[in-house]
Amino acid sequence: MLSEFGLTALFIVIVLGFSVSLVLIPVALRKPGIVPHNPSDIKSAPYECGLDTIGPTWVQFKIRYYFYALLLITLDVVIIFIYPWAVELHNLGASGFWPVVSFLAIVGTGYVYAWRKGALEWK
Amino acid sequence: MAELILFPASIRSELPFGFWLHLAIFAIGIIAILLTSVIIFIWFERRLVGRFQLRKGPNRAGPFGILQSVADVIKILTKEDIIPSRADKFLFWLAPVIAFSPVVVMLAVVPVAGGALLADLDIGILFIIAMSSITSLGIFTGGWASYNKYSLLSSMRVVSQLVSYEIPLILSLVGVVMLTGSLSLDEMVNAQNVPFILLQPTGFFIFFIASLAEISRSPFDLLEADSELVAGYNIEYSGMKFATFYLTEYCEAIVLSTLTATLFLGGWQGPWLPPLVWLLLKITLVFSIIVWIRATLPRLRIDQVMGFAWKFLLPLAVLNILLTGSFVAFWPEAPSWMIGIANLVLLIGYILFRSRFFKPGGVTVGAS
Amino acid sequence: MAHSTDSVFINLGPVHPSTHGVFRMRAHIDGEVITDIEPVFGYLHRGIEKLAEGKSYRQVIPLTDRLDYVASMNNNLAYCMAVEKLAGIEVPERAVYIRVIMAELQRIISHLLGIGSFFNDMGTFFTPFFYMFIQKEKITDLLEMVSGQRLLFNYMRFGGVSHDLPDPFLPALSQFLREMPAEIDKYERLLKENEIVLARSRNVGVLSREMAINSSISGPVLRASGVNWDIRKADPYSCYDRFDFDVPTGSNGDCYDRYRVRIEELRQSLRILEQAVSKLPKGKVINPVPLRFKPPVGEAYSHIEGNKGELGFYIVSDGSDKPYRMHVRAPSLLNLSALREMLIGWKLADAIIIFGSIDICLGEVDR
Amino acid sequence: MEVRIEPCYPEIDAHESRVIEDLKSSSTQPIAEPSGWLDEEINRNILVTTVDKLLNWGRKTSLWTETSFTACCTFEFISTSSSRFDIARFGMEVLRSSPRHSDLIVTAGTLTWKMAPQIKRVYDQMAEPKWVIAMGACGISGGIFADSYSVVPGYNRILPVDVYIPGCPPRPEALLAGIEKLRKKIEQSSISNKS
Repeated sequence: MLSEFGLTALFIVIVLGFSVSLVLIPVALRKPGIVPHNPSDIKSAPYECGLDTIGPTWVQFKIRYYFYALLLITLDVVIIFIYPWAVELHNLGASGFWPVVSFLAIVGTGYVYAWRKGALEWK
Repeated sequence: MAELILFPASIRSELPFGFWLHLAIFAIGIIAILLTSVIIFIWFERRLVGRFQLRKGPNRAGPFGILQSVADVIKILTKEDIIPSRADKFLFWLAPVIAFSPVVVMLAVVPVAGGALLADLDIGILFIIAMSSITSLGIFTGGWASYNKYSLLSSMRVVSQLVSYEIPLILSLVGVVMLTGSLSLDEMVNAQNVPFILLQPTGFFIFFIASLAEISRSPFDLLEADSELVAGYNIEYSGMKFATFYLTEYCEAIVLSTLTATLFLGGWQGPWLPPLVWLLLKITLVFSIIVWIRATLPRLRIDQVMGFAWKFLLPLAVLNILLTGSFVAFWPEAPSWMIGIANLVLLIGYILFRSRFFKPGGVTVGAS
Repeated sequence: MAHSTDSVFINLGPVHPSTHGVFRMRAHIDGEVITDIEPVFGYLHRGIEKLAEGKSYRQVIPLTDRLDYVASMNNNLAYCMAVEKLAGIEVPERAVYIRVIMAELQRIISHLLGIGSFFNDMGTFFTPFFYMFIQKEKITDLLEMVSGQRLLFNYMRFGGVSHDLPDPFLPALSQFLREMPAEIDKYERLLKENEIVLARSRNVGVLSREMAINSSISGPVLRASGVNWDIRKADPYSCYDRFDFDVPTGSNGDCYDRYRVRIEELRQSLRILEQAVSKLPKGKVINPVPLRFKPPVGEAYSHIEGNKGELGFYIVSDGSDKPYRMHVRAPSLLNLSALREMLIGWKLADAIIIFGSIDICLGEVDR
Repeated sequence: MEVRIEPCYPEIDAHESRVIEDLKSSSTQPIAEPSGWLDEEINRNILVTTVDKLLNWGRKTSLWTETSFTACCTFEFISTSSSRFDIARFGMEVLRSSPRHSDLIVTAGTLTWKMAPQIKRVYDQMAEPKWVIAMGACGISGGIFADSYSVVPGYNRILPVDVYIPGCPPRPEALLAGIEKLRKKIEQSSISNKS
């Protein structure tokens, strides 16, 4: 099994190398003049419908977007428990079923609470 | 393709440099087949959308216009590479790499024939899920690093949308895992005497919808909503870096089709034809459905997308786990048709029940 | 949860795929929600009203074509009616009917475009748009038969129309009238009950009845807010009082109602066309006026129910062969007058479709 | 209802009007058509010719258009891309809204001085190689509005135009013919010429 992980790791390295080379191709082709390169101030300014951008872009953005990421982390923990359980369920039988149901019930209570409090609404 | 037939799966143990040979063949094979199929599928999508819109689609470059995507690649490869002066340059360079690599890596654990896959990880599904999350990180990085307000907005949508749909996506596969009793994709295909779409219609329903959102295809294409966000997260990217994002998008669509085919449609299994052909046929079928959806449906709004994931799909996924779990735990010898019918009843009942109370449009969002 | 969020200043337009031209909005957004918005006009200001003062009356007709370039026949009609009113020119009966046929065909084109681009803004990737364009091309062919142009027709003249209908026109029109109802049903099947369309457009961008009236909004947008006001009924011009048709109105005044009103108006236009074709009298099509004719000193205002609302021309004559002043009451511009109130508080995606549902034409807004 | 009469952002307005005035005073002469290289003798070797052929084939086959349409001609452009004329046959149905992705700017419609800085900026921000088609009479010379105080007499005051398509508006067939001309022009360019 370790060799499988080794293969995967090597494959990741190969793919990383491939995608880096993809991005670097234009730099290499710049020298013979195949890829044009005429930078200017306007060209490297941000595009915003043909106008100068006004005001800062990297601002303290609305937290609502990250909120779902926080929820994800909570539920990801659930998944860590669920997957091994799902694999072994047919061996565990009924005795393995109820603990996870109660676990899901606890998480579900939190979910219902969050829903009632309006945490799932986009405001 | 030919290599796979010439070198059977046991090559690693038989030949002296079998390990490296295996790696080389599969690595090159996966990348080559993926890139070729992206080129063909882009052309295929444009032709198919053309048919949906009662027109011809690209037909001038090469026979049936099949070289159209090749021309696009050549052009985009030799296009100027613009780096915005105010961008975070390191992340700007890094983002396409982060986005593109995991998509290809996912294919390492997908079998193309019996036992023929790069690495038969016993945590195959978890590996795929882990890798698919990294792509959204790359897209977020790209959108943020560009120093552009539209792409910033797009990358913020990535944070919420892509992350939200991961939960139903992962939970929908638990049923499949239970029925198989393994996380390895190879064993999952082997376990499918009956395609899992018949045993797990609910799981398929959630998986397909959630992965449409994961790869941000219509009707969940909020990341690149060109009517709102001009071009989305890749607005500042030009040349090959833009092409890498474009490639990522289509690779994701192909990988999604592959996963759907592998997990729910029986993978490479099928009579008469060689396994790889069957797999490609099933991939094409799923991809055509994605294109069909794209050509038909309008786009949802961000709060509707979120509400759909958290209020509709998530409870359904949990119910599916409980239903399938109780079958596996209490009645392991249940005939498979019964599991399938129970699952279908759950899906239809849930949709009918919830559609009376929950409508994406019913969520009032009046002016605040 | 206490948290501070910076609002972002963002330019929507002028080079933006869904501002229907070169419209620009300076928006403050807080996350997705628009907190403040300022429309900026004038990116297509070509000075048509000023140019008209330097041209003879007849030379102004091509200029009016380019106001609302989606519906140039309507502009021709309104302008010619104003000048005819000013100079007291009679129009032959056949020409009146031909004008109505042209105006209604033009209304169908404009509504098809409006609905199509509305769904494009919603993100349907051009499919309904192109379906509607197939029908639009059929009408364009009809109009090309009579005028020789595909977009800017320059067909109407003072005292009539420039040419009589060519022989193949009426059979082709009847053919079109037979096919079109089924096509409209097709659009309805595709879009009417679509859950996503409902979700995106129901209760979105509600324009109340009072607000619509106070903001001087007209046309389908006004009727979608529940006001039964159509100049073809309220102040009949040409020969609209001889036709039997209904004025569709909405109840909510949301984007969905605006789309529904436009679809219904397509059906009503077809009804008018059928009646006009059957009643079309014989005879001459123009009472010729001299090329450089000089209307008497005075002023005249004439309005029609244009495709986007009340389209009016106000002309002041000083007795010379050029208009002393011409003013256009452009429905597109006035329909935008409530834009700020309609957009604030909505999400960016909503703002785009609300803007799309008003269906403006920049050539008319900026003139 | 609150009625606001004074502008919300006077400084921005003032800045933008300065930009417009600057552009107006600096662009009094038409920019020459960038076709000087067509007549030049280029010493090409076999390698350059092969690379040229491949590149030019790719570039001419996949012309992605920037959606920067101003006025009337837009509708003829859309007609051209709709089902009847189907510009997609030439691989041109990809409309990109971002100038970073697009190769071609079709100037469909009248250009006013107020709009000119934006169009010029979009053109400047496009990634090279890039081309311009001036579509319609207004795009060529200002057309019927040439006398107006606010109209730019032709796009070639601010952009180097490659192909001119006459007509007000040009028919879709004329636009397709113009695109065909542009494709011929692209075929003759070479990487050994930097212009």
